[in-house]
Amino acid sequence: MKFALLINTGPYQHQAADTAYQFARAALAEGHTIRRIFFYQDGVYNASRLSVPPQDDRHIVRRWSALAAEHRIELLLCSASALRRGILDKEGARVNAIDTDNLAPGFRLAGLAQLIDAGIEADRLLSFAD
Amino acid sequence: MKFALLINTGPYQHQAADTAYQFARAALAEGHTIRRIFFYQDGVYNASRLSVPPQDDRHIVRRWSALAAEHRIELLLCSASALRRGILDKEGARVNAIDTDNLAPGFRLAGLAQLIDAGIEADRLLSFAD
Amino acid sequence: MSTKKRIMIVNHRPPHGTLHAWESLDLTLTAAAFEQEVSVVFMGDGVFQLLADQDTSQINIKNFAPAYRTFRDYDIRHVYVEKEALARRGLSSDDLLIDVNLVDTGALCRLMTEQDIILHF
Amino acid sequence: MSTKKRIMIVNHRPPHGTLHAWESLDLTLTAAAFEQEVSVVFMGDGVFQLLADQDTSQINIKNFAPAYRTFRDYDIRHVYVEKEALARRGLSSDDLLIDVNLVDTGALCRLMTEQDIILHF
Amino acid sequence: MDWKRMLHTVNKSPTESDKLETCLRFTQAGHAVLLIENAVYAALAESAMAGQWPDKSSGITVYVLTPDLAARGLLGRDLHPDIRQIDYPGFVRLVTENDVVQSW
Amino acid sequence: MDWKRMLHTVNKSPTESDKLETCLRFTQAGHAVLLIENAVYAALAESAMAGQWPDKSSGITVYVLTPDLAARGLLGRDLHPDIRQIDYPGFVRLVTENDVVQSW
Repeated sequence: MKFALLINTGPYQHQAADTAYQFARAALAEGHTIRRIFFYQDGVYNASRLSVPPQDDRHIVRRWSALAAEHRIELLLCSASALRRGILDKEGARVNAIDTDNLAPGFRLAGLAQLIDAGIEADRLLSFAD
Repeated sequence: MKFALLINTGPYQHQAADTAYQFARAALAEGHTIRRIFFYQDGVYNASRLSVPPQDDRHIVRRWSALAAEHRIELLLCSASALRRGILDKEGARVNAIDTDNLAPGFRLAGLAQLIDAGIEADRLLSFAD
Repeated sequence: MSTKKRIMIVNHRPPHGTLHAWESLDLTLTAAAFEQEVSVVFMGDGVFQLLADQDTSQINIKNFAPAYRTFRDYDIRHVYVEKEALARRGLSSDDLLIDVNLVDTGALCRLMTEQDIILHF
Repeated sequence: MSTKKRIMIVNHRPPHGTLHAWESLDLTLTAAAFEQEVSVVFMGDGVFQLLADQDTSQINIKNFAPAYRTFRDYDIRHVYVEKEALARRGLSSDDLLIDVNLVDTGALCRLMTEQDIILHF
Repeated sequence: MDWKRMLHTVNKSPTESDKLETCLRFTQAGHAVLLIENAVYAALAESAMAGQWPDKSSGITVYVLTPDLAARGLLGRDLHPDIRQIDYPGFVRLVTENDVVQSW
Repeated sequence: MDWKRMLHTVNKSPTESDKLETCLRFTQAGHAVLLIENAVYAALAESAMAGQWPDKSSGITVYVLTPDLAARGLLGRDLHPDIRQIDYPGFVRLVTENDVVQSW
């Protein structure tokens, strides 16, 4: 079965990003497909490559990047949510005359239409939120 | 009277950072002093210089920087909260071998002890949270 | 992509205290522009999103409430408000910014059964 | 700075679902290390923070619950748990990781009156 | 034991959270309660809080932040008569007049 | 009108939010409810939800995510007898067995 996931909360502060990750791992292990994970609202904070959690804790951002690379999953961020909250790709930094970007590998900015598109294309759209 | 403020939620997602700002403006206008504003938990997201809100909306991060410069207020972030959530100063970026920092002007990383210190030094410690 | 799905967006929270109402509205308008069959539900404190006369100037937060009036332009006709939620707050449909369908729990249950995707905010 | 203040930290939320419990604990230990007079209160769902036998290995989240045992090392002796909150959840003080003082609303009200700073998490 | 004047602030609606109800359990004579952000909905005459407010003889004063009322379209509505409206300077004054502030 | 099998997930304790209560109002025969994250506290035999669960004849099945029970120290405790424990693969199965998933 094809799943799409929607994540609406930031890492660490809420468990939702952890639950989504554990769900994704279990779904992939059972032979299901995940095409796209969409990060909306505070969910965009999951994509900052500047995140440095304590060494004995999980690294949520890197975990997403690794999962995406391993299983060819699109990690998309709502660009309006991301810009507002300070998550920028190179293009966003350039356009807004900011000296740096902070998007982690494997993530890409997108429009909300691509969330709708994910919902249409997938057999199930699951959201993980506050 | 001397106030210290504690802000525990991120910008935009929760109104707390707005309420704190309006309170601070009113307190300063009434002749009170604010020495230190401490950002803890998701509050550290208030300090990202990469934030690009819609043009017709307020710019919460720049508003803090301007307030601090105007009234010589210390803007301190809990460094453990900030590192975990991807808010880094130059030193944090260097130590963790990350290619860039994202701390906005006027903000500084600090330890939680400096929140306690703020509470001791101020006549009133007010918190703005979820 | 030509497939059409029935999408329902359910709003539970009051506006301004958090960004949920605004970002839910953005998603609703996007789904409608994408020509999906969109239903919008306001239940519990979510009914406060539609209250008339919101004036955010004193808190310097952008007032997005007028955007609910664009529902008509986007051809969003399935707008449902939980009847009991309004009543319990001393409100009636006259207090709201736009025309809505007042529904009870049973009717909402049936509407949910017709959807392909349901997202809560 | 030599001034001493009486600081109370009040915990309302269960652990793991959010980071509030952990970050409140960090602040509590810092305040104690700073030699302030610290009181810690667990009320409502906050009493779940102290529940024994928490095992977070299956959700791969760091289990910080053992750190409550360091309260003794930090000389944090004012640990209060709302009696009614425990009872309503079918729990007793035997179910908790550490020794606590069970208090009712009236006693907590009086304790609050003695504080200089009260922070809720 | 010294007696302190206390200001309690609450920022969640009575539907979103039980914080307001809990706060009122810990509010004593001489204390003030200030409703801000989403808690201003509690000031509606008809709300989950109706009938649960401390009465006039309690010595507790309840305030609501007017800018937050206005933002939510509640200014012209039927509000609980004993709740006093204040603006940000009034908020600052309440903080100075009380010894301790609790944000629930 | 087509009838859909539905899975409802809830992640807040009954004290934190009224989401679980609201969700149950919209849960019909044949539906499943899954308690995750802080909602697993609702599975305690003594909780704000005691006496509010749908009975066996309702055709509603309530599940709880075991890894979240374990994380919170609830595995050995007195839980509501009709609530079934499942792990992440079980969560995945519930999603596939139902046509629509609502995360409240």
